[in-house]
Amino acid sequence: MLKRFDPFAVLALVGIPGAAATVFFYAPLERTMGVVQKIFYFHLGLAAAAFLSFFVACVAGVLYLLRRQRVWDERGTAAVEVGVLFTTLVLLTGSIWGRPIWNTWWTWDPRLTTSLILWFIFTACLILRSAVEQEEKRAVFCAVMAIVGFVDVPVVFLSARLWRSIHPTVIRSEGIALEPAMIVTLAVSLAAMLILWRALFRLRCSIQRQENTLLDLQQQLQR
Amino acid sequence: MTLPRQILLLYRKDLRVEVRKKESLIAMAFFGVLIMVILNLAAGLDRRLQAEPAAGVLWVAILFSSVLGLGRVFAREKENNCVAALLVSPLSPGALFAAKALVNFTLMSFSELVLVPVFFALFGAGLQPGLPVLLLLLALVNIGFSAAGTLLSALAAGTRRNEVMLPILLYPLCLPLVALAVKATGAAFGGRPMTEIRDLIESMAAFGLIYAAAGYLLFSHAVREA
Amino acid sequence: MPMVEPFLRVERLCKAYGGLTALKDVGLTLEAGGFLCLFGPNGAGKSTLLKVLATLLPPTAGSVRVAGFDLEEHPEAFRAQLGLVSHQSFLYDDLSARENLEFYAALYGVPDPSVRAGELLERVDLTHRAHSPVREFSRGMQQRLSIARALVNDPSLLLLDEPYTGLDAHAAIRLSRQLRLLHEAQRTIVMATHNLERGLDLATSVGILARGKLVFLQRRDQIDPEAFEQLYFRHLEAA
Amino acid sequence: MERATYLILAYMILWVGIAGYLTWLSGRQRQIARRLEELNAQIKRREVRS
Repeated sequence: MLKRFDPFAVLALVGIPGAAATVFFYAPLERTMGVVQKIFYFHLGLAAAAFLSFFVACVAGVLYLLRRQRVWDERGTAAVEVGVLFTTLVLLTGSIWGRPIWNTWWTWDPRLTTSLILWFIFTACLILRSAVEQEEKRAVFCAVMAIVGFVDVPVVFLSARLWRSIHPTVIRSEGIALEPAMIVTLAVSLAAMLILWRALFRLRCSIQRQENTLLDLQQQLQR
Repeated sequence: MTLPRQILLLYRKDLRVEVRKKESLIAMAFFGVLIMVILNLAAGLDRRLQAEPAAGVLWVAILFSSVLGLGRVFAREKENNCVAALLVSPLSPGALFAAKALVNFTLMSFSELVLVPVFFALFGAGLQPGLPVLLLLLALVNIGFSAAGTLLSALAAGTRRNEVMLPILLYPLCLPLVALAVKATGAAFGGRPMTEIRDLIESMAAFGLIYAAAGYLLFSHAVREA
Repeated sequence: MPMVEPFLRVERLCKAYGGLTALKDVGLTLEAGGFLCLFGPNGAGKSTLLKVLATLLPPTAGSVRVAGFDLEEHPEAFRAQLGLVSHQSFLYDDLSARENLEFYAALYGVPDPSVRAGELLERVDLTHRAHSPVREFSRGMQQRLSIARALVNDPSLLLLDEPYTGLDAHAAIRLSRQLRLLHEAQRTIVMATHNLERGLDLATSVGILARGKLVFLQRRDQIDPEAFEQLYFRHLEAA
Repeated sequence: MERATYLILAYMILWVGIAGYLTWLSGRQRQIARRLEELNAQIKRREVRS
């Protein structure tokens, strides 16, 4: 499939099993939550990568609008798509973690709320993408949507906080005391997830670029 | 021509069309009332709603009905491709954004003149009207929703499925605004003083400000492609 | 010939959509008061060229100057010279003819919009329908009003994109007469059309676009109208 | 449910999700390859004709 191997893909192939091994064999068992707490390491990595992804999409959108170079649209698309995938996984793993710990699949914690709303916004961006045919128009529209979507983040987070401060609940996600070995594991899995993100992002970019070139060739042949 | 005069000119033109046709306003008010009646039935005929769920009903009715008007306001410019003539003229795209947002704001405000009284008739039992706070909250939501809605209606108008795309794009962005509005209105209906919801009000104002600025800056890109 | 700056000068103009080139190295000049007619099949780039001239699309490369103003350096001054007519009317269906003209006149900062609207309605012979909404107008009347609309700012360069589309024979003859009057009033005109006969009838210069290239450009008086159809197809096939 | 079940479930969803995405991408890649071949064939046919 790939002629030249992407160094990040190779790193990811080594890094992900490595991180998984660290999570399962190196990290100590958390006392109150037990084995379920091991979800947390990858969950956090995914969340960080997803957030990074949306940030990249926003920056790519701004640069596309300023420079009108196709490469920024390709990057923007890739970032939105991988970001939506990662956010989906964050929401699912988080929900599975929450079930045994908080005894509920869903709670309106600020972080959960922010992830959910971002998921909605950027999925809407993907739908928008599929609804426009002309390349330039599609690129501009998605750039605008990615920018306004990311601009929403501070308000989303703020509102989620205020929402909670009036309805206080017992659940707190920040109350976990981390042992040094846990921090090491966390760092390893975070790095692994970022590498995986980078590899997927590059792969998606290259596919988008190939599709664009292919369309160009087709149009030139038809003339 | 100066920016305010450009805005005023466009605003008057749009209002004149609206006064003549009344299509958006009637559709908005009618649909909004319809939603409230449906929700009233869904809540159970003789159940009295608490302050916060009642506030939710009000905002669902307002936001779901106003998306009908938002879509029309920009689609009208596309009908005979008038937007091309506007772009060729000395008009600044920022003025176009501001004018359209003002039109949307006006339409929402007028439809609320119908929706709010109907709401109190259906759900008002046991609620404090808290009128000054309610008016402030209505104004803030109208600003935020019309600013974001104007920008996104330009995007939606450029797609094949205008009517479907606008709500899909707009509601996710406006979720935080809705959440804040429901919270704040719930507090107002519960008879709590304004000082208690100051944080909420400030965040709602921030939302309006952010989208007014983003719309003003990004609108020119969006209309040129639409 | 003295070296004066021609009224309209297009140099090495390119426009690409993604990887598709819609215009490739288009260069042309037109003296003030000239009437350039552009022919070409669908998708040849006529519309794209007019959109670039109208500042609706940014060019990928090359330059356009009108009356000494560069399109990218002085877009405001450039636009002030322009009037645009297309097969889409650019009119608001729910407003009356007069209201439409007054709105656009005010938009261009014309000192007295209602006087201007009155003059223009007179010129396109629509005074008797000034207060009917545009929705009720026939296609021909809409096109006349649309020309009046393009004249609100008294433009020196008029751009016409397929103005004959959808007009019946009678309305088309009227349009031709109207365009001749505008030409005689020393307005510079660029028109894109499929209609070889009507175009040749009016033009002072003739261009043919094929596959984004300007493959032919000549003064009208050097063309034999009898042989033009043959010439047209020969150029298309060569491209 | 046993706590370990949740753990296994979470990791399964995680890897299935990423694997699914990769499969989908490779599907797109294959489609690109197929269309590229079609184009090549088209160009060859043109060359033969001219």
